[in-house]
Amino acid sequence: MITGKAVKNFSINFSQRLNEHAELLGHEKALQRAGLDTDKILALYQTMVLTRTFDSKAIALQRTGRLGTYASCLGQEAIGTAIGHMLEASDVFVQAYRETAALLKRGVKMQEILLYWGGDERGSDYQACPQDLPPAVPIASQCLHAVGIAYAMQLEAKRTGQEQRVCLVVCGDGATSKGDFYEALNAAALWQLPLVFVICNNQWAISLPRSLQSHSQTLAQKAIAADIPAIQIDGNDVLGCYETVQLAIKQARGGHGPQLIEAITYRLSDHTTADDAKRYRTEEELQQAWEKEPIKRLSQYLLDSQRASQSVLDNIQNQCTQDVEAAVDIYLATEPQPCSSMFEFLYQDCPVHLQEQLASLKGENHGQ
Amino acid sequence: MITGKAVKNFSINFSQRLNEHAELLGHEKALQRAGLDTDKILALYQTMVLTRTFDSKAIALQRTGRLGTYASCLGQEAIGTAIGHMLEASDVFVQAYRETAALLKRGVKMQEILLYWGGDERGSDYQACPQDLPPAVPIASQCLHAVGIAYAMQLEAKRTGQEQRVCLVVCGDGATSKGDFYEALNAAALWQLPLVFVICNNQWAISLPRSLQSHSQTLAQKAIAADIPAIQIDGNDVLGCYETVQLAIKQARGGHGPQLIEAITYRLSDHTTADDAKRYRTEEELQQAWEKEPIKRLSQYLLDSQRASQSVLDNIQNQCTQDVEAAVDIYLATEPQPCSSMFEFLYQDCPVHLQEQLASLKGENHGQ
Amino acid sequence: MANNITLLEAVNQALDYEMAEDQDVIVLGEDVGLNGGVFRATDGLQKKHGADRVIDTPLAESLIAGMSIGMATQGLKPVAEIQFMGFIFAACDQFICHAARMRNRTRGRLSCPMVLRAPYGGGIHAPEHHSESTEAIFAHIPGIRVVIPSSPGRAYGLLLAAIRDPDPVLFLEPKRIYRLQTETVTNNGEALPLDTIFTLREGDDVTLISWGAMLYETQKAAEVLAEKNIFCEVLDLATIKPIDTKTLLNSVEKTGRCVIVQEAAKTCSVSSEIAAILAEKALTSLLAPVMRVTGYDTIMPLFTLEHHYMPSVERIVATVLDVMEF
Amino acid sequence: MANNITLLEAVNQALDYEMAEDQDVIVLGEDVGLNGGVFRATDGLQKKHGADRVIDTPLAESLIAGMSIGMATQGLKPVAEIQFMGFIFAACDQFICHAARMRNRTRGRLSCPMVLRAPYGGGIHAPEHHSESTEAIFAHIPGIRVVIPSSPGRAYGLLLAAIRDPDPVLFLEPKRIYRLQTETVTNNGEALPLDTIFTLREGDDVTLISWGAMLYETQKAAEVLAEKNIFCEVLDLATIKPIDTKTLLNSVEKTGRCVIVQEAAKTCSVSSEIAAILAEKALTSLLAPVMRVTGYDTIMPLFTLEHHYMPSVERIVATVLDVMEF
Ligand SMILES: Cc1ncc(C[n+]2csc(CCOP(=O)(O)OP(=O)(O)O)c2C)c(N)n1
Ligand SMILES: Cc1ncc(C[n+]2csc(CCOP(=O)(O)OP(=O)(O)O)c2C)c(N)n1
Ligand SMILES: [Mg+2]
Ligand SMILES: [Mg+2]
Repeated sequence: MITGKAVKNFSINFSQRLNEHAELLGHEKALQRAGLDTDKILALYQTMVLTRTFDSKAIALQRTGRLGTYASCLGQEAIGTAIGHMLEASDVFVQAYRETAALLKRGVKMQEILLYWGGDERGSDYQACPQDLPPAVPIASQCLHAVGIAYAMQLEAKRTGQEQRVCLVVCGDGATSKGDFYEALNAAALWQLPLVFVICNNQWAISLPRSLQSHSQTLAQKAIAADIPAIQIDGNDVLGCYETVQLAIKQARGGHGPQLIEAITYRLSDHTTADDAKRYRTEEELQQAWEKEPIKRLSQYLLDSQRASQSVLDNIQNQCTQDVEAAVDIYLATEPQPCSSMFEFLYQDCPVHLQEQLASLKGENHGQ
Repeated sequence: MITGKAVKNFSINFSQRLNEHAELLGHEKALQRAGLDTDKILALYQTMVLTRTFDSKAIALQRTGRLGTYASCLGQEAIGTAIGHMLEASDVFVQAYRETAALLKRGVKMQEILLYWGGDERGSDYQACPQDLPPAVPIASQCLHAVGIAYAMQLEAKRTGQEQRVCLVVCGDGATSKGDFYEALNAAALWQLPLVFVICNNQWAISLPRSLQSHSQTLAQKAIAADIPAIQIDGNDVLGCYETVQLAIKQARGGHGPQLIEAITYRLSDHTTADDAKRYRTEEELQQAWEKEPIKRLSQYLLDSQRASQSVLDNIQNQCTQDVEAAVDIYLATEPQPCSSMFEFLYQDCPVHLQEQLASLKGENHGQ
Repeated sequence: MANNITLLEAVNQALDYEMAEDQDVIVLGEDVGLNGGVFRATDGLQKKHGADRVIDTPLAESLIAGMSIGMATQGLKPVAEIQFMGFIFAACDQFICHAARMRNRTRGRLSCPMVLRAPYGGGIHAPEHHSESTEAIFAHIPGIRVVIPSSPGRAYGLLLAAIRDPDPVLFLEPKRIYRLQTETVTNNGEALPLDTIFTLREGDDVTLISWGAMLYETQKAAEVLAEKNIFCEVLDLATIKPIDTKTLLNSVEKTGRCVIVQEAAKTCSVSSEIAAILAEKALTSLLAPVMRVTGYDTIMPLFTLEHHYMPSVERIVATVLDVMEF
Repeated sequence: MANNITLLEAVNQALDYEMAEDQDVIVLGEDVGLNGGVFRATDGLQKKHGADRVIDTPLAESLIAGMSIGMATQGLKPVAEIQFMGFIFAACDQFICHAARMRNRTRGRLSCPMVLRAPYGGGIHAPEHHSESTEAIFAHIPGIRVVIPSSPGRAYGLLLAAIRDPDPVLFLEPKRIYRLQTETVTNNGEALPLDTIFTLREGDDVTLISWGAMLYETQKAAEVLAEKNIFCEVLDLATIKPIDTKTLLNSVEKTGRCVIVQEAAKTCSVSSEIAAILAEKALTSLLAPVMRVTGYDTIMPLFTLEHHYMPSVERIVATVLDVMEF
């Protein structure tokens, strides 16, 4: 194209703390500054292990006909864990549908998550984080809800003078092709909202590889469209994720407007239990991805750095297994909802025509 | 945010050939290289003057009840003129609704444009450029049509080995906030389509100023989201517009993928004849904008550079006035369509239920 | 506090009243701020209630609906404007897939008390996409309410009710009659019910049911017919979803005849639902076929022909005469 | 060339046939390429016809519909897939505001010969938004056709017709019966008409009309009723827009009774239109109210309750018995 004088320059950086070989990059002090002492790191480890234990149990339940279609988060535990650990209870988390790690740390019960994938709306009636949004199935649509939530939070802080709450929203690499994603970025930047966007780039949108989703070299650069500060990180490096999410939330909370993080990870599982990834991706690619997965990486670091012994790690695993089993028992023992529930929650007050239809459902009259 | 190593850098440049003071920047040779000899420059001038003459006549017709709501392009003649002059007949032009200059150069008849704004579908039945799209009222929606057209053109060139046709699509600054705009950018880049996007940034979307449309410093940078080469230009500098559009089309035609141009101009009129811009913008801003308008600028350059005398310019104006009057006469003499036309073009073959409804319209039966 | 106002002014007044009453009410949309909306429905609100609460959004309908949902889950009560109903489609995904479902899918944990306002309908010589009437699409969707006022007083009372309703409401404003007539409306914050047909005229011979701007022609037709000694009962449907079936059935049981008048296209429309209700529940009362006077199943033509598209007084009268002679 | 295939295979075969026949046919959508679609409707097509003609699009429904329109104006015949009907809303603006209007708004200069395919309906234990039936929304829109097959043979013939039709067609595939039954279909490129009801069973007592997967329950109900000496005429509506009013009226004039069975919610639905047509044009033939057995006006519940939502054989039988006893 014709050239001219540069009016604006941009760049996208990549950051990492614990690399693929479980080597710590930079200085230990950085960890301390971020509050990542051994206890904290073990807590992160625990969340990741719990997530994976739950995840494999969920798949087992699906395979044996006791759960519906389920979207595994195998390999993606790190970024969700970092998010879950950094958000305050009063903040709002807006998920897509693969954010099990974050949900667990938010206090969502495992039996709730199972109910949801088991085809029961009560699974979205979160007891512990009543303001968090339920899964958003229409891809990227949740990004706009996050804008509204962050707007409400900003207004509230202005009115009350209380500390700024923040909203954090997650979407996938596929979601970055949807209009809603960009509309959200643009509006969030315009109003400088307390909102953190996290793109969980797991390299696949069902069968579509990242390379066919967008020509852009990074997904982080999509934030440049709206002039939102953005960074690309290793999403399987839970320590780096924790630091970056921490900083982003701090910026958003401090009135510096929205932030965007592209977390590079990998979907080690099929898209869902209804999918067969063998149709479209090579075994070789999958094996390479396993080399970079977050839990092995962190356990190796914990052992190498002598922050924890194998038996500590084993204990964590055992406790997680027990917790998952207990939740599964509760799930399996849950009575189904009465079928009248499909009328009960539609409107606050059930209109007359629905009362009639409900009567018909109960067999009180035919047709409707 | 946390820092790291830069993985990618971007910049947005601004370019201009004839500045606000009608001074030529750079070397005369650049004009020659672009094919901008005196005849060509006068041709550009003629298109701009015709456009403005037509535009003010259209407003007069609206004010006297002989036209419906009309969207003026006052002040925006340069970029449309450049587009109209650069596209080949076999290329496809995809307009928004304010591209009168480009349409006229494409061969769309003035009476067609008047019919359209006069509430008659025949105004979109362009005789001269049968592949060009009609006005797209839903903002930004046309960007996606352009993707499909460019895809078809790319496929055609692959199949036939003939020279690549290109598509050029225009949208406004307001349109850059809509999801469709970004979905189009992303797809066009992915498939490296022969497609040029031109954002006609006239600083306003009805009452919303550019500053409240997006936080981003330029609109051109929105192309970075998709890794599309982008530039910002002075959209009131018809010579610079011509050069830039020429280059962008050349790139697209040559297989180098989509290009984006942000043309900075100003809407000197109300949004449409149904709008009153005095409610939301200052007289001062408007006056400043008048200083930069494209026709005065080019006429001054033509006179200063002695490429043309005042009488040559006056002749152009006189001829344009005559042409506009002739077209208006044709428009005003056009008989309205029969009301059966609303059935005739809905489907290729009129289904039975519509035949019945048509009969009812003709009073052959009541109700329907 | 009582004043003689247009339907448009009634909308403005209801918004103003409720914004003053309830801090959580937020108005948002394109050009709703300084410009006061392209029809001036939000005129003066930004000045009075602040730019934080009367938000000029970027040009993005999915954003407008989607951010309203987020706000609503935080306890705000967004009243969002879609500039013309023809541009509502980009907001459909958010409104239908999320607003309508938030309460149900969380078993009542979250809800979505939002209003989506849009001027709708033809007859003002507007460009393409500025004259649509697609209320039927939304009436089909479970979880939302659809409300259409037909007079200044009902616009005032129904809009207040819509804002206060704990669930999402689509509030469609018949722009053709925005400024057609004035009425004395008391600005007292009194809402009207969201499930009630308004009987505008009583009569024994035939029930005419309509909503929005078409009630203008429908009432005129009733006057013409009265001169011919045919006495129409004229009903204003007002709440398109849910439909007040009881009042409808009572009227048709009395008159034995029903003509439905709507501006929208005929197939799978609100008029279809009304006729179906009658075919199901009033068959034995019916003395004549249920006739529908509607827009044609064609695209609303550009404005030189739009008056041919929309039901006229003549078409209504002729249809009623047919029905009476059946 | 005749083979025993499922509805899903019939869709695949029709696509394959027409792609081989006509270079201008292009298939596009999410995961339609290498993966062959999430249901395998496009299995093998990319390998056979090339990645230029079987396009894996980015995840963007507005793009899918919008670029199809652009392609169509250039003479291509795009057959675009929306992965599930629940995700069609983002494509609505393009499909309704442009595809449906391109011919009309240019007085025939440009046209839009595209097909939008989508699997629809419940009963497969899918997550939220994967079980919707919103055909009524599109049936309301002038300028498009809406087609729903209910057997392998009709899927094959109707899809061929849809692709060849010079105007936009929404082609909805009842995913619950994608693999339920097989039928012998000759892969001979023969299309079926896009304006005709198929009479699946003749009977004198009552007309049962349905479409898509619900014909399965409807036909079962007819069998149950036959044992009780009630003889149902079973009609497959097949083309939701336009409706073959003539066959419908002929049948109801004969039987005097009509029960409509649909999976979608009741209000402002296709069942409403059918009942309205009868209330308008068959009143004097009707011996009983026109009854509708439909999904409730609630949101399709998550799958543990979905079987309570969808009309069952029992509900259909009970309704017919009511109608017979009226
Ligand atoms: C709007 C919309 N279109 C299509 C789908 C079907 N679908 C479900 S998940 C998915 C891929 C999502 O990819 P990505 O955003 O990368 O998230 P991931 O599943 O990889 O976490 C698709 C196409 C959907 N849910 N929503
Ligand atoms: C989807 C949609 N929303 C709203 C409108 C109403 N509207 C018409 S023009 C306009 C502003 C457009 O601004 P811009 O894109 O900058 O184009 P300009 O009119 O300045 O040329 C709006 C909001 C519309 N036509 N389409
Ligand atoms: Mg992904
Ligand atoms: Mg503009």
